Amino acid sequence: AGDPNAAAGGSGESGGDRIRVGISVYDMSSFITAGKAGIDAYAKANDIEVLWNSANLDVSTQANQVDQYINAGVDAIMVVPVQADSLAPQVAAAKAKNIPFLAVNAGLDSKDLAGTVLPDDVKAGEQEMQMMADHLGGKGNIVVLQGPLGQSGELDRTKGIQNVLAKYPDIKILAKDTANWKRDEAVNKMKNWLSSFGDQIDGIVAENDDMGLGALQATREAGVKIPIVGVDGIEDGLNAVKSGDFIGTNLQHGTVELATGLAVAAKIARGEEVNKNPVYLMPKVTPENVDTYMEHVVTKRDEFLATLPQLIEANLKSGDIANEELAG
Amino acid sequence: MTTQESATRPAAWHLSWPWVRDQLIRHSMVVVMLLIIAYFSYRSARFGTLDNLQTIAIAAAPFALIALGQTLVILTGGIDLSVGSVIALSAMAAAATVKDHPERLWLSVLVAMLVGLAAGAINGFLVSKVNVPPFIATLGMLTTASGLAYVVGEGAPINGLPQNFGEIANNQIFGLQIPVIVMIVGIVALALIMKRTSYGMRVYAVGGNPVAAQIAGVKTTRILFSVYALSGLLAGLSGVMLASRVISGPPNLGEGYELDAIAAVVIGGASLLGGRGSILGTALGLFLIQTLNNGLDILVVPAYWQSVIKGALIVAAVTVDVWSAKRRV
Amino acid sequence: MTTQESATRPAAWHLSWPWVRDQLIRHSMVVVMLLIIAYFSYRSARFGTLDNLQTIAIAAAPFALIALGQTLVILTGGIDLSVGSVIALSAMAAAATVKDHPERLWLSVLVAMLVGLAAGAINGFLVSKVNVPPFIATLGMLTTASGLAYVVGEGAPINGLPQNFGEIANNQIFGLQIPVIVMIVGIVALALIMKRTSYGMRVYAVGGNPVAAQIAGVKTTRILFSVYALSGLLAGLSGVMLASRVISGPPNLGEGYELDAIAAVVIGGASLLGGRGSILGTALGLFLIQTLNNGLDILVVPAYWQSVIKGALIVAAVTVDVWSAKRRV
Amino acid sequence: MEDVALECRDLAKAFGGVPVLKGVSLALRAGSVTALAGENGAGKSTMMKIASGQVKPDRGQVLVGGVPLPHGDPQAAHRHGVAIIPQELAPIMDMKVYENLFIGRELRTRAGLLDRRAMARKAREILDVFGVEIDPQATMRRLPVGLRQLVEIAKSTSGGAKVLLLDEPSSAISEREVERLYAVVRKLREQGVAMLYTTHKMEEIRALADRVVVLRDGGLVEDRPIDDITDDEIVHAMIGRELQDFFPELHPRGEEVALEVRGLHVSGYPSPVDLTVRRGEILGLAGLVGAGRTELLEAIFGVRRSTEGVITVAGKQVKRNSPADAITHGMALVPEDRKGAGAVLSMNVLDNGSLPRLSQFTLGGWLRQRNRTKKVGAAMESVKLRSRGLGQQVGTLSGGNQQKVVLARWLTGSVNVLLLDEPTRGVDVGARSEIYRIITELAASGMAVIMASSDMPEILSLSHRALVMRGGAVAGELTRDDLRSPDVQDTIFRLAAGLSRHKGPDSNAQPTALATKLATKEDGR
Ligand SMILES: Nc1ncnc2c1ncn2[C@@H]1O[C@H](COP(=O)(O)OP(=O)(O)OP(=O)(O)O)[C@@H](O)[C@H]1O
Ligand SMILES: Nc1ncnc2c1ncn2[C@@H]1O[C@H](COP(=O)(O)OP(=O)(O)OP(=O)(O)O)[C@@H](O)[C@H]1O
Ligand SMILES: O[C@@H]1[C@@H](O)[C@H](O)OC[C@H]1O
Ligand SMILES: [Mg+2]
Ligand SMILES: [Mg+2]
Repeated sequence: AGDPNAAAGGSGESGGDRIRVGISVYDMSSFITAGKAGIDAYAKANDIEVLWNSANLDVSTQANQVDQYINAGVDAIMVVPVQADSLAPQVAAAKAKNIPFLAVNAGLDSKDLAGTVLPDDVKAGEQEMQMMADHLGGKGNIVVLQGPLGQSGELDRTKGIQNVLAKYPDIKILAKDTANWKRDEAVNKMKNWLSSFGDQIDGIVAENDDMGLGALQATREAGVKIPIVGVDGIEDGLNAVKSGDFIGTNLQHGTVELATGLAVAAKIARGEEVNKNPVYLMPKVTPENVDTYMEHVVTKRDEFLATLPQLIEANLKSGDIANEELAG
Repeated sequence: MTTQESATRPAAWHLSWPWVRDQLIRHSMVVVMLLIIAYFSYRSARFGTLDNLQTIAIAAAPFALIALGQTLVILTGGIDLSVGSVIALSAMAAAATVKDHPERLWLSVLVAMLVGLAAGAINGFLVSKVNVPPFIATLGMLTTASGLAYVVGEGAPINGLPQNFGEIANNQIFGLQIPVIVMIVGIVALALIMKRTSYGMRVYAVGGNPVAAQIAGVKTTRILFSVYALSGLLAGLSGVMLASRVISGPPNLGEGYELDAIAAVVIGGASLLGGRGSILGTALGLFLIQTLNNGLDILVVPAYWQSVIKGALIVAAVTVDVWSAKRRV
Repeated sequence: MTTQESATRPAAWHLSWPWVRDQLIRHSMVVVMLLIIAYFSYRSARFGTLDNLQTIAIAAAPFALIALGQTLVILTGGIDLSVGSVIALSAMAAAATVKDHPERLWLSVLVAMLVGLAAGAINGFLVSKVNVPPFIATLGMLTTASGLAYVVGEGAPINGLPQNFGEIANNQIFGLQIPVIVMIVGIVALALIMKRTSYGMRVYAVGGNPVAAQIAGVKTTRILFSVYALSGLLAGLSGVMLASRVISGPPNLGEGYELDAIAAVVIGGASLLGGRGSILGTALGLFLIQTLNNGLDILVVPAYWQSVIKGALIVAAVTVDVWSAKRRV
Repeated sequence: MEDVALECRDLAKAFGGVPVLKGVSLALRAGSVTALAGENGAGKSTMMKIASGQVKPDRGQVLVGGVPLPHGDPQAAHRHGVAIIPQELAPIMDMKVYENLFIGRELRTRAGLLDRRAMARKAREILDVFGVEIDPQATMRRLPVGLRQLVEIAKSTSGGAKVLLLDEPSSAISEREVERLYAVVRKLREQGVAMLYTTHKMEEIRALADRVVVLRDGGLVEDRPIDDITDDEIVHAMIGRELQDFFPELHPRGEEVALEVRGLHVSGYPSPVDLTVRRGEILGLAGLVGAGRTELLEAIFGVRRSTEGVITVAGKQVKRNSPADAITHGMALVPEDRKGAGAVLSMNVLDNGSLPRLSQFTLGGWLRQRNRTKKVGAAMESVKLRSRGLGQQVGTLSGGNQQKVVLARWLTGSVNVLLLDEPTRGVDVGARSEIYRIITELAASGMAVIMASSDMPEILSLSHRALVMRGGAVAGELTRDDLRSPDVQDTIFRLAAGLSRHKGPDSNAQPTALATKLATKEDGR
């Protein structure tokens, strides 16, 4: 912890002076925690001082944290919003003080944003639904476990799922409801649906891995095997893909996504040339490619983090910010 | 609530209307429960199955443990807001332990219970010795333990746990999952303790009138300490069961569970002023809440409508109970 | 807590040690506050600035409103758990209104307050007329209102609000944002009402001894009803301020705020049994919590360590207060 | 002496800097009863609380059998055999009678589990000593105050204590039960128990004590064997002056009807009640514990539900079940249970004093501080309240002084009908004679007074007329002349117990006046 008011000094190797970036994230989820590691790695390599606060899923706390960053006169503000379509007054206030303001991971409806680094959640929803549809041969009954109602991840992934379903009239949704990204909620909800629908359920589409893993436990308790698909590619999710418990998932690597967000923020603050709105397209994870991702996410994480700053520079040039392999 | 009062009862089992009416009024909460069950059974053939009963039971178990501890705390006139985050902290501790010692499962259970006990003991110390109001002491613990749960996982859930961690919650004995057995044993044991031992009687006394208990030589400080310690211990147990069931250590596990636990106790007829309530009442309150959760899911009612209905039904059930309590006197 | 007691005081302002010690003990909570402020000021030059004071004030305002209502409720021996979700519901209602009538801002404020009032009135009715325990009545409302907040937005936040909606919370008068002014006015007005009017005295009496109050001619039912209605109304106001500040209608707004509000009241010296507490005490408790939130953010303490520190400090502050209360008698 | 069971040495205690005990020393011998007398607020209860470990003394020591007790440790005191019947009863409301009796010394089966049946059985035996029918299985909350007190007495006297501290044990029970209490105390004395017995009733001191100790202003001013001291000397030691005219002269009642109750059906009682009280009249209500006097007063005032009937004050009908309306019409109630129903203990004297007539002290809802300070101050002055000022919390006043607050708070405005329920319960002789004076003066000024009391002399000397109640109904009426007749006590008892009606005129001398009254249903039912 340091005093954000302390004079910013020293100059970095890569382009310009030391800068300070204020970051407010919606909560300390596993996604965000993974992202923090990436951010720290990138910041260290690029002479950036990071001020980091979490809003505990409360928009107004997030507004307060932004206010504090504006007061402190940081060089850029990066927010992983609690909620899309909020914080307009705070974005405007930052703009009035010429502080670039970026939304990362989840959108903010504002014209005044200096940049965004967002996943294509609609695409993620489409991908996972497509995987399931292919697996089911275009026919069957599914249930959908949604994220917290109203969060952009939930809204967009649900939309993606619907987009694909429109092409498959023979796939029917028996039930869809939120389990708030949580395993323990998902296990009970799924258990109850299994009570309700018995063996009619042919597939489980979970909007993230944690809920898919909860559903997996429910199917085990009920002594049935139902194909499951998820999003995120967390350790347990990758393992489930590997063991065949999941038919697949979609990698949203927080380490890469958030570090890219910081990179874009820093470049804008330093007046460097950069694509201000790159999009993170989640790679599909299937039993075939799961081992590579397993290395980046779990087994060889430290090596991966060491090369991350370079990877991000390369990705920003190539435009594929979800890429995980350094060329050559 | 109704279960603990047994007053005068006609000797024979007349089925005369006044007698029936009297029974209905006396056991109004049970009547409400039966109506709800009847409705769900009518709407879905699956509701009444044995499988579904198991489903309700396994979902209820972690709540049951904390609701039992909470009952004792509330009987003393206190409250334990910290159980939700003590669940998180002990789950994280258990997960961390099992990651390091996958072969010694019992160690993770032990660690979780010790962590819970420690948290409960701190609450108990603050309340009974330092005289911090229970609301504040346990609110402080809620906040602190939830922070510590993240500290244990360095801000993230503990994933990649060995699969055998699941055995704690998912193995079966006599066809019942272990948490369900623990819940049943817990309810029976505590019901007996509260009814049949002097410890139980003293807990009631301390809640009913601490001065009177003190004058009568009851070691009120010890009793107070013990109920918080027990509540923590049970939360620890609940935490490891929950974590084992999903083979993961999420630092936000148990968030908000305290409200459901307290609700079960109060729906079960306990007074937050202390001295009034019962284990069986709590079990009934718990069952009411869990049955609602289950039945509404089975009918695929959207989550937010579930909230609306659940809130209204809880108030309605207690209203009927309050109304019938008036009739009874 | 200290503020409401004023008993005997030496006539002259001696600066003798016993007198100073006595003052320190008497106002221990203030002393704790000053120590915390001193620490933050020492660690960060930013902390003590006027800008930051405004930041604290604007963050405190929505909590202040619900903590004020909560103070009255707690004084009567009740509790209002529903304020958090009443905030959400009224924010959603305000957002829906402003979307349809962007030119009539006042209408959205009115709707939010009416929604809050309605929720509060239902709580009040249940508690005062139907005799449902406050914990259950307002827990039911918590659950119901939070569900309804999603119903209003059909499961999603209300998007695309007109920018002028932000004026309610972000415009300034005399250099102060409107919520800050509302907070100051609210604190002063309620402090006066509780100290200087017959209504305030009746609230204290109902909380201190409802039977005695009734025998003294106090219409206890009405008083009880009124405090819940007021609490709801203030939650409604708080909801529209919060929504306007971020120009958004999030259905989970205010989640968990009730615990912070209740904590402020209890840290401020109120007893959950009723009859004891004060508006100024609550203001102090609120300021303590908000200063901690702000200072720890400024020092960029990781979120989970913030929880640990906050929990521990709240307990410590109240411990000092309990200890000094003993010294005082 | 070697048989000293409990000794207090130089006990001193101050609350908020105000000394309450100033170095009191006292020794209780085994097998003796020491009466502890003193005005309200003299420090009697404080001393007992110190001896039983509930309050820490600032100075001094308590020794039991020569062993010093740790300060402020009730469990230690209990272990050493010190039991207390506190002045403010401490029943555990939601527990059963037998549970109350056995808490802390539960009976267990050989398996170590509670033996509830044995406890219930023993409880019945213990309670039988007092000759009252109390169901050991009844919940304490459902018993009237008097019966609760009996249970408390039974609890402390049956536990095998070596030292028993009784703080006004007879305050809530009627004479029949008091006799039983005496018997128990005497038996315990024979068994070698040392007792300290606080009471404001002179006849109790005479009946029981071997020795009298008097406290005044926190100091011990008298300590003598009972046979060496006269009643007047005790009173003088207590209040520092002579007491004349304990019962003041009754002024004649007026003619105008102040309160009229017709066909009032009190919820829970089968028969309706009629009564009339005229201006200036004091109507006594006598009866045994549970006769329904309290319920009648509460129903008239509107705090207890009545289902039917008409209540008029000065010719104007009062809304039933509305205490606020009753107050508007000039009714005032001083309830039996001052702690539970009378005062708001967490509020100060000034606020308690203003509560019943708040609108009188406000202008548009705002309190007029000076005005209410003056009026409440004067009212408290008129009953000679002993406090540290109007700012003192009522909960920290002595019992008797709390009672004065509960009475005096009505006196800031005009009262037409004053309903008094056990108005001098726990009040010292000095204050009691003041309250009697106040009551008669209030009556003389035109107020109608109904006074329920279990204190026989109070009924006999203070009422113009008395009703005897039984089972919630009026069982008989006594005129002033009846009240003066020598065998009136017996008459009242017979009426209250339901004996005289069936036995007819031959059962007693002096039946005729009564019989006529009972037949004419002018006032009774
Ligand atoms: N907790 C307290 N705080 C402040 N003052 C107190 C407290 N307890 C007692 N006092 C004061 O101490 C004095 C003695 O009180 P105590 O109750 O011992 O009197 P008492 O002799 O028992 O009177 P009574 O006959 O009315 O019962 C009173 O003036 C009372 O106001
Ligand atoms: N022996 C008893 N057992 C059970 N209940 C009793 C007994 N005696 C009285 N009661 C109940 O107590 C209630 C009235 O008691 P209460 O003491 O208030 O009457 P009271 O006439 O005001 O007598 P007092 O003023 O002498 O206490 C009635 O409901 C009556 O049924
Ligand atoms: O995939 C989700 C991510 O997008 C969100 O930010 O946090 C929860 C995750 O499961
Ligand atoms: Mg006393
Ligand atoms: Mg009575």
